[in-house]
Amino acid sequence: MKNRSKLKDILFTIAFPVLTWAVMELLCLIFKDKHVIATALDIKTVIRNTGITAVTAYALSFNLKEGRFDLSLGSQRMAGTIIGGLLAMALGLSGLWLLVFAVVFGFIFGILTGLAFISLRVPPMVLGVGMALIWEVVPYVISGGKGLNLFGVEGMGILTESWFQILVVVIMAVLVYILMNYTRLGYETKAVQGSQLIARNSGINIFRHAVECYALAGALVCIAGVLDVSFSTQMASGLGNTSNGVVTANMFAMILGGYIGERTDASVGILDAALTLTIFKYGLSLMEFSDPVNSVVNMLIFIGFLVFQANRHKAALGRARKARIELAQKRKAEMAAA
Amino acid sequence: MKKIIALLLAVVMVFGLAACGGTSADNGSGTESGTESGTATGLDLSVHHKVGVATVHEGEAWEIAKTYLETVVGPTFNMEFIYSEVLHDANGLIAFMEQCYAAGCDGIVNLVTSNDAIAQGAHKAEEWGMWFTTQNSAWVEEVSTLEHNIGQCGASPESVGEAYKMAFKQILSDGQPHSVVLFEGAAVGGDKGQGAASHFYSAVGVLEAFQETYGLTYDKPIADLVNQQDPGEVNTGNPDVHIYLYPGRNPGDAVTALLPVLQTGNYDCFAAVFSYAAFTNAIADVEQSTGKDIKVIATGQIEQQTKTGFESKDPTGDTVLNGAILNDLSLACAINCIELMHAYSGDVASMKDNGKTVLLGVRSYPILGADVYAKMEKINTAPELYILTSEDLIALAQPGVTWQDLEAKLAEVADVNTLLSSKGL
Amino acid sequence: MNEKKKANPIRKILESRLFSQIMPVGLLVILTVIFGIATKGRLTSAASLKIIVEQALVVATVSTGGAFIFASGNVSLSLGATTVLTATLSLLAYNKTGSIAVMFIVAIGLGVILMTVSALLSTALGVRVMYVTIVMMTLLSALQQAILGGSTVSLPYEVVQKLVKGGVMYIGFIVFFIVCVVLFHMTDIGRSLRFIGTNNLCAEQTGISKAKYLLIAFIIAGVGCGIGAILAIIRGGSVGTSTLPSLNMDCMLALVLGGMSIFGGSKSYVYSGVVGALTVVVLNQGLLMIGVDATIIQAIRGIAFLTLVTVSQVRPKGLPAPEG
Amino acid sequence: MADQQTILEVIHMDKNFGVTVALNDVSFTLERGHVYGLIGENGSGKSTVSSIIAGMQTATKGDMTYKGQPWKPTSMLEAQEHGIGMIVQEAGTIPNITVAENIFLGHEKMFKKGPFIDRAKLTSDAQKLLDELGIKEFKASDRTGQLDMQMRKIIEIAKCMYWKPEILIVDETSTALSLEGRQFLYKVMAKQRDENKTVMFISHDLDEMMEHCDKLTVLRDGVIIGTLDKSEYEPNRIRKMMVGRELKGDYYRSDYEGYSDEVVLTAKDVTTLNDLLCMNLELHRGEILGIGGLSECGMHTVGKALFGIEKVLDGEVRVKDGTLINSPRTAIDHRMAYVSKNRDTESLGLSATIAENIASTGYKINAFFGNLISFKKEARYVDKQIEDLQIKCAGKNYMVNTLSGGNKQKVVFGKWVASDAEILVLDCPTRGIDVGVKASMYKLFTDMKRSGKAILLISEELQELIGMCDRILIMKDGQVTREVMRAENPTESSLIDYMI
Repeated sequence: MKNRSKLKDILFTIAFPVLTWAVMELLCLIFKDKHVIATALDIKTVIRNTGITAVTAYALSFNLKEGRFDLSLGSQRMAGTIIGGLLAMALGLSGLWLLVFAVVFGFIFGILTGLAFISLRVPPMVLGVGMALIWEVVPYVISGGKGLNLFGVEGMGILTESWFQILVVVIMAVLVYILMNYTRLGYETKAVQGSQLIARNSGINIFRHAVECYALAGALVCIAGVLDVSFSTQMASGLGNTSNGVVTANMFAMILGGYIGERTDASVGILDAALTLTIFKYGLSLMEFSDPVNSVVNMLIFIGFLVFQANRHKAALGRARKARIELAQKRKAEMAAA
Repeated sequence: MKKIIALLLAVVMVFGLAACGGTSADNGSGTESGTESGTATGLDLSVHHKVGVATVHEGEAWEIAKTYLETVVGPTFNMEFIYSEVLHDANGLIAFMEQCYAAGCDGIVNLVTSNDAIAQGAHKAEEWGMWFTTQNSAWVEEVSTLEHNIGQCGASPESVGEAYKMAFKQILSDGQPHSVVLFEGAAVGGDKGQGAASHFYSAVGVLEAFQETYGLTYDKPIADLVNQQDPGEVNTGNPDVHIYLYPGRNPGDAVTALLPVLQTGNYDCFAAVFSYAAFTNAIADVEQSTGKDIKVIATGQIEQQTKTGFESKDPTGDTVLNGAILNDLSLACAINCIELMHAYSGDVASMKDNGKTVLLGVRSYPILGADVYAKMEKINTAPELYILTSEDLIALAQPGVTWQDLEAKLAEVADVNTLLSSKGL
Repeated sequence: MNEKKKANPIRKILESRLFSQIMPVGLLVILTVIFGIATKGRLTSAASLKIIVEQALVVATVSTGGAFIFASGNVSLSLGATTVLTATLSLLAYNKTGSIAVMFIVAIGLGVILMTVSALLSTALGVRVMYVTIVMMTLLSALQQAILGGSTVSLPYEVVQKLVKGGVMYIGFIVFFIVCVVLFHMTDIGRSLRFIGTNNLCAEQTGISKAKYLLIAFIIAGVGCGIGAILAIIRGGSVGTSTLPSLNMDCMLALVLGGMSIFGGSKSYVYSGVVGALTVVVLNQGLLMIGVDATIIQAIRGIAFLTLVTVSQVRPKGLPAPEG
Repeated sequence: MADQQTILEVIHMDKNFGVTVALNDVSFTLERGHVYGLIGENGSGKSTVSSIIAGMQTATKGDMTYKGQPWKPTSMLEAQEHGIGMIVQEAGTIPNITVAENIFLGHEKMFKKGPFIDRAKLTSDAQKLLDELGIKEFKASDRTGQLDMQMRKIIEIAKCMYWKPEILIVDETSTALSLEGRQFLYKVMAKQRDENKTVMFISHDLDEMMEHCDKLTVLRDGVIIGTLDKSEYEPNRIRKMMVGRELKGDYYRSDYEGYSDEVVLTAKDVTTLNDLLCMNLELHRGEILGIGGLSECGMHTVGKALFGIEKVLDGEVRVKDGTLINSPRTAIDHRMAYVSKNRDTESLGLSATIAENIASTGYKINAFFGNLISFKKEARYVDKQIEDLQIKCAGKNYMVNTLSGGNKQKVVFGKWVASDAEILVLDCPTRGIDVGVKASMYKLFTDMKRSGKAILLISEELQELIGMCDRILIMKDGQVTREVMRAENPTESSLIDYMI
């Protein structure tokens, strides 16, 4: 019995990307006479975009599920990636080190944001607005406004290798899975997601916990930054509190992932959702939807999903109500008879 | 108590930072107003001027231009520059100009390229009596008669178009059918003063090169093709020649959207009317996947990324960058500042053609090989290696030098070989 | 444990209503005076003050409308995108018809429609306001991009001049602001929204319908976006995909600096947006005038913002969250 | 040896919050094998002293010894690990984790295996504990969210008992428990005593305290007024010690005045999704109608259903003029009022001011020109209530969360009294309120009744029902099963019999 439901859960999880692929494949064949995934390059692209989406969604989820929406996450991504990249380049090190440095710097910016949070104790959104203003300036000043440009830099080749990107995404997914299920942090995270107040009263150090979440989010989001820059070769050092767009764009993956993950596990769900959405977007771009139109379609579906999620308990509720009314009618009849 | 300390700390921090950034606040007398028009007073380099520079650029090339302004133009003309954050539109320009006005600037170098930004900016400048000069390839007539609008310079549309046309004709000259993906940047509306004129004419140049080489029959005039807002394939009338146009300002978005297009294997040329760097990995991936070489021609500056492009090899063994159309930002900035100096000297008339502003064309340099670039890259690396040196600047800023003289000077430095030899390279 | 709190006097001051109302205004005045002195009066010259006010107008207008949403304890992230899309479409409407009246009607109508859609998604379909607004933010700017492509739309300069000369910016703002003050502080709308922000369960049980008042809040915010769009058009003369990219953030910044709690509720004031927007501009302008680099100013803005928020709030014992 | 019997000593303890003195030179000794009661009004310091012992806060001055050693705990965890466990008033459990995880919340270190947590051991240890305590209603691996509030409270007790505390501190726990839950708690306390350990029991409920405590210590304003042995217990004496002034033993109403025949509110065959099934009642003008029952009988849903908060699936609620009540708005428009059992979360805006809370019912009443609100009228509206109800506050513009429980409740009443409500649905209105305020509340109810208002009093305190109501409806399984008239002079035990 239990095994069967597990099998169902697995099928449910696999169904999302597979069905999406099937639908897009069909549409592409009908309208453009193309396959969604035809070459090794397609696979590579899908993997990379899935990775970026999934990592960013993980990073978002750490804080967001505990009620902290960190609006400075995008600036941490920018700062960590650019500074890590510049350092690796200055030291003449390879792409692997770039990743390591970026993660370390992301971690540091995350910790600093977290420390600012627990010491200032202003609402997370307010903190995010303020910190984003500050963090955006850091890479700008350090890079002299030039941002990061990896084009033609020796040793960065590894970053664009498919096997390397797959490895990064897989290792990261496994790490997050272990972290969330088998460690103190995971335990605490679930508890704080349930109720910060109770968790605190039970002796969980929510201050340390918050810093840990911020630090992890910072590190993760920089992995996304590196995956991104490895492909586009450059990351501009933008100012004006506009850096967070790249992060919020992955909200859909996080929420869809949370839904899929109810059957299995949140970390699996997010990866699954990221894959699903990536295939969907890739399919749309194959059908020559321009980027803004692609976004519009995605967001409309996102709204649809949010509406579904907010109302999916309604059917069950309706059934329960109906049953209750029937029970009441029966009882009334009994009483009238008595 | 803690609160008070925190407050004090904050104040100290704010002013401390302010002090760090604000070393130049108290030196120089600072002209309080910019209304010095009137009779020509001659070139007076003892007067300190504050000039606001409204930029749309960021990155290495812009930093090089900034260095030029700081180390050569500023000291030569006794100018102090205030730089904006990266601006995008008229709103940003106006806000920045307001700040400049309040900070005591008497001149604006505007790099925001859209007619309405230029018009709004020029009007504001007129209202406040600040001198206003612009970098844009399209002449904005509606504000050309304003007194304080003293001129425009920019990549001359013909030259940039010509450069692209020439570069492509050379590639297409092998008699084989070629196809191109063209990243048009802000070309849409460039001829009507909405996008960037240089992008528009670059795209036109490419389309003309193809048309003339293969005798293509586009189903619309070239200008209309370039002005289409949606990306897509152009109807070329030749089944072997494909042209895909992608308008958009964000290279990141463009890469995602163009990757599947390139991957069809139909295209063996790629042209970008501005930075191409974001596309390098995508193109390399496609080359690897299809085994076909893709020729890349892009607008560039004299900077590291262009150098690397000419020197690196792509997966098929060709150079990554096959041709660069160089626009020199430093030169354009110098021309803007020279125009300002004329205005400060009361010599506005010689910068205008019958009271109307003039568009001075800064020529683009088409560079079609690593060897040429190797020489060109030395430009802008030392004070005497800028296209316009300190002496040139002073000579051109003398009252009596007219816009025709400036135009002549620009023509003089327009040819790559002449330029290189004049610098001893 | 209900020991009577008799905290230290500073805490008492911070908790008092009057302080939280006056502090932001006082701060604005102090900043103006400090920078006035530091710039030897240049900042406080009439021309400069006019500039400051004009720079603050768009953010002030949009955040004044937004205050209604924030008061109810909801965070809206789509005010900026709504304003920009509205500006774009109303400009296109002008270009089609050549009528300023049409432009105005389209702007306000569209602002209201877009915000109403957001509100209904939340109240009728039960999606959390923050998520709705995040989606709307992305959706609306993608729509704008799809409509405009890489180009910009603009209003002819003579028309802009006419509108500026006619004082449309000031009139638009002042009328809207006065209406908002009345609605917020003198009718059941503001009071109900604040009460919903304090405790929406209690509000519901006191007969205050969350769905109804949230809809009203979004409609008012929509009018704010519409007027803000017109002001943005008049100020810039044109709208493109990169117009006012951080408007929503600026509004949040302004509201909080202006003394409003991001969680809404009792400590919500409709004038917060105006005070905050002015504060940001004065800080910017003042620093720029004393010669600080534009880049550094952004960091200072961030530090000053966080410091002010920290200093002016009662530091919670736990981590800040609606539950405490 | 007497010394071996002494487990904890508190010596000259002071605790100040700013200028407020919460504890003033408090000294006492706890011995093994006893249940100690600590009683006093809100703010008397009883929670303060117990929380200092349990490590939640530190004393300003004074010492403690525990098992002969100086005792200065820095956290609840430290105290717990040393054998002092406390069940807190409002701790709660987290719904999205398992029972086992809740039990070991904050102690996950114990199950560390390298960098990981051994979840299997965590669950089995928790199950062992549940077995020991004889809890069969749920398993350690169950998700907490599936359990009802009762069961969750029992998890908290289990959580505390895992540490086999030498001293068990129970702070106001019983108020949240039903009769069965209480029985479980008393059993745990008794077991503790039988094992020669100690219990410190804090509660408002005097009867409960007298029944289960071996000794009672009375605190008032941070000072120990006295300690009584079981033989010395006498309710009036204890009350007097608590409030420091003579209180009439019976502060309920003593009259037998009837009520009008006019029905103002009817509930006919009301069925809700979970709790009510064909519930009927009629409320009359000038009547105080009581509703009692075991806590899961559905009585708390009655209030919500009548007031239109809980959706009525079948049946109907109507007021005198026949209007169907289906939302709070219609209810209020027909001059109904509702005071929730969960005062702080449902009936008050804690971070809003007193004035804002009271004025929240009067936006329409205080309008003068269309929808414009007259500040003058509004101020009068608020001031009148603060004055009439004698709400003790520093000013009407102070936040409600600066008030004591009793005064908070007065604010809730204030907003409804101000709106001139005719029908008041009150769910446990005197819950967690100290004796003094309680008395004034009862007087208020009586006055309202006399002025012709109708009151529906839902209460878990049988004394209150017996003392105040004209009629008592006993509920079971979502239905009214019994009606008891005031004239019958019911006793507590008879009511309990009806309930079961």
